[in-house]
Amino acid sequence: MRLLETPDDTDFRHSAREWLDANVPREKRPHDGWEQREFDLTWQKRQYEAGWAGISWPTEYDGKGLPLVRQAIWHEEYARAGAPQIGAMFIGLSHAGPTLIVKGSEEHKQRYLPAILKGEEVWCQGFSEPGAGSDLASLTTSGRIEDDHLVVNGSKIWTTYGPVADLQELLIRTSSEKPRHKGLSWVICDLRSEGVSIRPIKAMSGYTHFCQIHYDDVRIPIENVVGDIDGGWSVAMATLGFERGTGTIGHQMELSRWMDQLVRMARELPGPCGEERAIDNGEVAGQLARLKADVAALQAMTSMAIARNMRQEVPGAEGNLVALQFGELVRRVHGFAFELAGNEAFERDGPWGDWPYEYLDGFKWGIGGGTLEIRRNTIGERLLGLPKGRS
Amino acid sequence: MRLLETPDDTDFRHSAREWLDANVPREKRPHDGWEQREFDLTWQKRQYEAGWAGISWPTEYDGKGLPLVRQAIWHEEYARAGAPQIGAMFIGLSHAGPTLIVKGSEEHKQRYLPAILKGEEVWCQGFSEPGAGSDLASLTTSGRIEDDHLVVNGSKIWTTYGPVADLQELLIRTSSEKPRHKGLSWVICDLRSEGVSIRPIKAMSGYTHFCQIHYDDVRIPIENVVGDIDGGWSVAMATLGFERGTGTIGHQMELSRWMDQLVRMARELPGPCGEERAIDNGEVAGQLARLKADVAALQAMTSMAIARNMRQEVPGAEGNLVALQFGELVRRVHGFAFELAGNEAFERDGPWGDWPYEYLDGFKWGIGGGTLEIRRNTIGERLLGLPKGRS
Amino acid sequence: MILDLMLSDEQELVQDSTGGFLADRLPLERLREEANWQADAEILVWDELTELGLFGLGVEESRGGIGMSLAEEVIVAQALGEQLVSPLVLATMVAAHLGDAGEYAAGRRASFATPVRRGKYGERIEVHLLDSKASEDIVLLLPDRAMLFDRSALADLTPVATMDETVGFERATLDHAAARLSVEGSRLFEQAELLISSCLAGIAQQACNMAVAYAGMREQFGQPIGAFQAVKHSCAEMARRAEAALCQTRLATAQSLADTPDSSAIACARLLAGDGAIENAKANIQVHGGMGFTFEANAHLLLKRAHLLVSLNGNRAQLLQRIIGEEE
Amino acid sequence: MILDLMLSDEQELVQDSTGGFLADRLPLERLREEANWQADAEILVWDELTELGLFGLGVEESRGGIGMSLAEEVIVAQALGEQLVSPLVLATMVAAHLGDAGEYAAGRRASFATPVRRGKYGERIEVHLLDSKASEDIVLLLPDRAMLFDRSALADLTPVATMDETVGFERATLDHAAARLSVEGSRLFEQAELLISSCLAGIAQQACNMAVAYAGMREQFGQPIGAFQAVKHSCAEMARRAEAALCQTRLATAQSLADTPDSSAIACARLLAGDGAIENAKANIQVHGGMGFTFEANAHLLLKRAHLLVSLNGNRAQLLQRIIGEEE
Repeated sequence: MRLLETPDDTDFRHSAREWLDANVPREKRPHDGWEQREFDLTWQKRQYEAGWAGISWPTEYDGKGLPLVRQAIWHEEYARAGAPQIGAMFIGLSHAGPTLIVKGSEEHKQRYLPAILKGEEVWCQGFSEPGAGSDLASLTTSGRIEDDHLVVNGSKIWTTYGPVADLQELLIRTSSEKPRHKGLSWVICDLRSEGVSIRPIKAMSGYTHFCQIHYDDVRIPIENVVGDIDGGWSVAMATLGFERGTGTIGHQMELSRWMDQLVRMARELPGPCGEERAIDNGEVAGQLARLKADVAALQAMTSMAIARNMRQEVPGAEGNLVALQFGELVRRVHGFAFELAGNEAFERDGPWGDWPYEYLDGFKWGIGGGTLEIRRNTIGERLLGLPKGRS
Repeated sequence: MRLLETPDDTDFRHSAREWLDANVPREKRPHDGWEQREFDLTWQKRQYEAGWAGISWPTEYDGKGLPLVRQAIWHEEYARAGAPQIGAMFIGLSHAGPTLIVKGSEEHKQRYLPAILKGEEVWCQGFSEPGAGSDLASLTTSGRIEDDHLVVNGSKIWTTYGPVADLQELLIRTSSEKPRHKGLSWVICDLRSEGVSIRPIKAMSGYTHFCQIHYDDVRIPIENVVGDIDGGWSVAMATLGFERGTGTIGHQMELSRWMDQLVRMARELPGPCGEERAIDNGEVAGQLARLKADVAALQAMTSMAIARNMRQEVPGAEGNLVALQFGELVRRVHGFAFELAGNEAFERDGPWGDWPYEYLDGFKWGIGGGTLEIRRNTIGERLLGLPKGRS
Repeated sequence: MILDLMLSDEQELVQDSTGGFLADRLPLERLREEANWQADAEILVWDELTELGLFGLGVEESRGGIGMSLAEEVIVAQALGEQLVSPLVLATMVAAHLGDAGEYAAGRRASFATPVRRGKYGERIEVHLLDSKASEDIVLLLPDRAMLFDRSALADLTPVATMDETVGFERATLDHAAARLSVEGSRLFEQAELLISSCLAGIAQQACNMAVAYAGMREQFGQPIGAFQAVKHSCAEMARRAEAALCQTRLATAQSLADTPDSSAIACARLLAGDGAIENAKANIQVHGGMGFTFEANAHLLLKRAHLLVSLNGNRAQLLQRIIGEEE
Repeated sequence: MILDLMLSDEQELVQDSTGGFLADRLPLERLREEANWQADAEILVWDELTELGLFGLGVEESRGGIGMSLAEEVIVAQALGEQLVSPLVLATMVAAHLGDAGEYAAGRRASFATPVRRGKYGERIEVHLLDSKASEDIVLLLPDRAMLFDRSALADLTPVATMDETVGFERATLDHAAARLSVEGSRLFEQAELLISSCLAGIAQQACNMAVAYAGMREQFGQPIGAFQAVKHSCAEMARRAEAALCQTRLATAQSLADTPDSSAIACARLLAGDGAIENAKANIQVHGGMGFTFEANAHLLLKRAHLLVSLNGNRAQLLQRIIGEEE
């Protein structure tokens, strides 16, 4: 329990702030499709060229090799500056990249990490399946070894940014004899391979970020396997650990910006019962305060996760606590706009801008990366040591 | 969806109101023990003598044989008049009595029903066991048939008013070969029998309403079995149906009185942030409104349960919806006193009177008659038809 | 006052006939097709809706209505909610109480206007219009006044895109002085509150039904997900919220029928039904997992419409004040 | 500002030594015996508590203290919460900042006075005293002023019975003018807020631990109840609430240490810790089933103490206002 930031760190913070203020794109980020990919990649490239990409990644792979504190400072300043969400870069920067750093071979790191930082390639995830949902151990997409290739057949679903991705972290069954979670492998799939077909799925927000992908005898070189063949479960757990821990720090910072905006609007808008300012209505003020406390807790819990990560290589199950706190809060914050502004907040591109979009899009946090129910199971069993049920 | 009350019913209402206003005991009801039993029995006797007991019970057994509407009117007026909770009479009037009416033999009804209405005997329940809790099908207290008696051995727990009861509705295992819930019998146990020993248990409120009862070769005449031997499950389900449905109507009416008192106090007390009246604080007003809406819903749901009961002899699983609504609400209502008055509401026998006692005592509604978890299971499986889990 | 909240035989007939018709001709699934949005599907079967007697159902026969009561309209409103029928139908039902019931029974249509912003209203109000493109009249309900406008009285008409894309939205300005009819008092406002509550109770019920059906069918970890307590208990809470919304709406309706309308009880119904609809719609999305998050499933439709109806004609803070009877 | 919310090696030492001592000498279970209520158990080991350096821990050495910081006091406060140690200990820790630390380190005791009623306070305040029978001094903390009184300054002293029977309660009247010491400003009030938050975070954690232990052991329907999702998920939410309370308290503490105290962040900690303690205490009772409802189990102790500490020195509505920075 102490201040971590040294005077040197604070200098770093000031440089970051200065650069961000001058360089954050002011144009609106497109809602989906190739335009959005281009926007995200261009912005990543600009960060890379100015030396702000991969702050805590190893220097051998074009990272900056700085301590996690600097990475965290960057995130804070990034959010403060109102920089756009990392979007299509998310899996590469927060998921696949960190996984390759701890579990990948030298060749994997050389080949893939710099391309992520430079904004050259978009990654997507490939864990969930139509039949399996949150039940990773029951995956059926199969990889049959033929010579020096895996031949993959099956289907993955809910692949965010899948329609615009180049590469995929694919979890497949390479052995059907071994127990459920012991026959899986984590493999890098080039989505431009023959036999890959992609069906975009429209989300409830009306935009298309994810898709279903079919694999029909897709040939993947055996050297694309990360970790051991049939050893994919532990690699996947590491991946999910990054997602649960600090992987979503950017989204959390963003939520806190939305929260601040909500309080600001409550000071500017007239109140629901004729008050001059909405915040003068006690009911509104009380709800805002409750939300603000929960957003504060989310940030504090993330700080704790960062502190834990500095002491361990692969994050543990504690990250699920952060995810659980985040999962429902994001909807509550965005949903409050309707209480504050009523029908006006309904309008897309109206005075409330992206609020209705963000509200609807926020439902993904209750579902993605394992539903909240699965997270509660994981906390109960892995963190608290409660017994598994017979079912 | 219509008004049920006829002009005749309204006349009945006025007579009830008049009698109650003149006769409701004004002295404070004792918190526990034999004093409390005496208080409850005396008050029941007074109602009986004036012709207000067993309003919808058959006339053959000293009831009034009136339609359920009249019973409901009586409950409304009873609550309106601030009459004391029926307390020690609860199991007799709302549980055992109704069960005997639909499942008991002619002899049972003759022997037991009038004594309940006259306030001569106190009943208690005997379903839960130390090892079984909410899992009725796993009861182990056994009844072995010897000649024309059952010889009972085992233990029951959480028996409300057990320390002061005369009779008990006892659910025991009379066959160990049959499947779990097919070997049970529902039997009337005289607690003055040899071999019965009672250990009172103090509740978190600091008072003693319930107990653990041990049975050591207790001999119960075979004619005390209600329904068939080994057919106790369906009798018990009927009993619980009464408890879930309109059985707790008195408690619900009482809750609504507490709610009204809360609103009244919010109009009288100064506000938490210096307002002249607490209700002028928007946060307080908002919370009160939410609570009031939920209390209103509880009453409406009870009205619906009464309407359903008029169309069926034994209540169905819908009563669990009422119980679920009631279970947490009662704590929220009583707990709100602390937000309104802070430490002052802490004082026992202070200006807030019985509020702290009621708050603590209210926790029983989350546990008694099957925990809220069990109720949710029952709603899911019996009302919505969802499958049972493998566990 | 002792009320029977179950339906009478006649009321059940209304429920079965309207419910059956809507499930058959305007089922929720129609909204998967964009061609059926913005009341287009409703307009195609408008003649049949008038034949069902929906418009003027609770209006006295002497005033050109069918001569039933608010109770039957509340029953119809629930069925409208269950199938997410356009607010155009509900608005026309309300208009039949305000204007000439005979005309609406003959096919005239009315749409809701609802204030865009919260707070106190002046003589000129900026409003949203819901599915108004094929209606002749506009109904505006304020807590103390109900008004009927010709469509031509609308100024500054502009279409807007909103969160619920299945309902057509426009912005416009309305001037009190331009009203064709204006009735003081809260009676019509409160009756409409009960109808909207009933619609929302219908959405709450539909969300519960949809979740239960999916949970009984979808398998995960080797059994239907409805067998898991997390899902089962979520469904049980959905059933409780739907029941609370239904019962309180019926109770407040029965009180109104007995000529003892209770403004606080009506506000309670509106709050419980609104919260029930939104919470159940969210829980339904959650039960559906990834599928619930797509535009391809029906779950999102319930959520969006629930928000729309909750925002109609007022706001939560006002509701809370009405419940405890502390209006400013 | 980047803060490390984990403990340093030194801080871990404080946690282990205090936590170990309390678990050994003042374990929660002691409250099963009435003889240990109302600080009687604490008074018996008071010498050892002073030897542990609790009183003056965060006070500069030049002022007679140990010279550690608020961080270490916050760590101690959590351990006090976990074992439901009498508020007498916390009050004496606070008094050491206000009065002469050396005296408290030598065995002098202080108790909290907390306003009986809500709202604005005048010069004469009716207060409750907590476990004050063996203390020489009384600490009264108001948002803008911290005061220390001699016990003899108390007027109208009357014992009262309260919901938490393990803590001795008295009513009394205090007059500002009778204060031995009076310090303007919010610093001490806010430090005490953090200590109380930490106590409450400790209760939230203890409730979670107790529920998990019981759920892993108690069997129903043929398996430990912790295997059922309803119980498991309840425990998971308890863990989340305990973590939220802990992290926010530590964060607000670290900000204060860095000389950038944030009044809103402190109020957030107090709200989260209070809600976390009460909600977890309720959930723990629920997990314990019938046993949780008895006086014989420990579950009820956590609930009662949580309510007591939540009510100490303020109220929820004020807290909410401080969070959004809209104080009246």
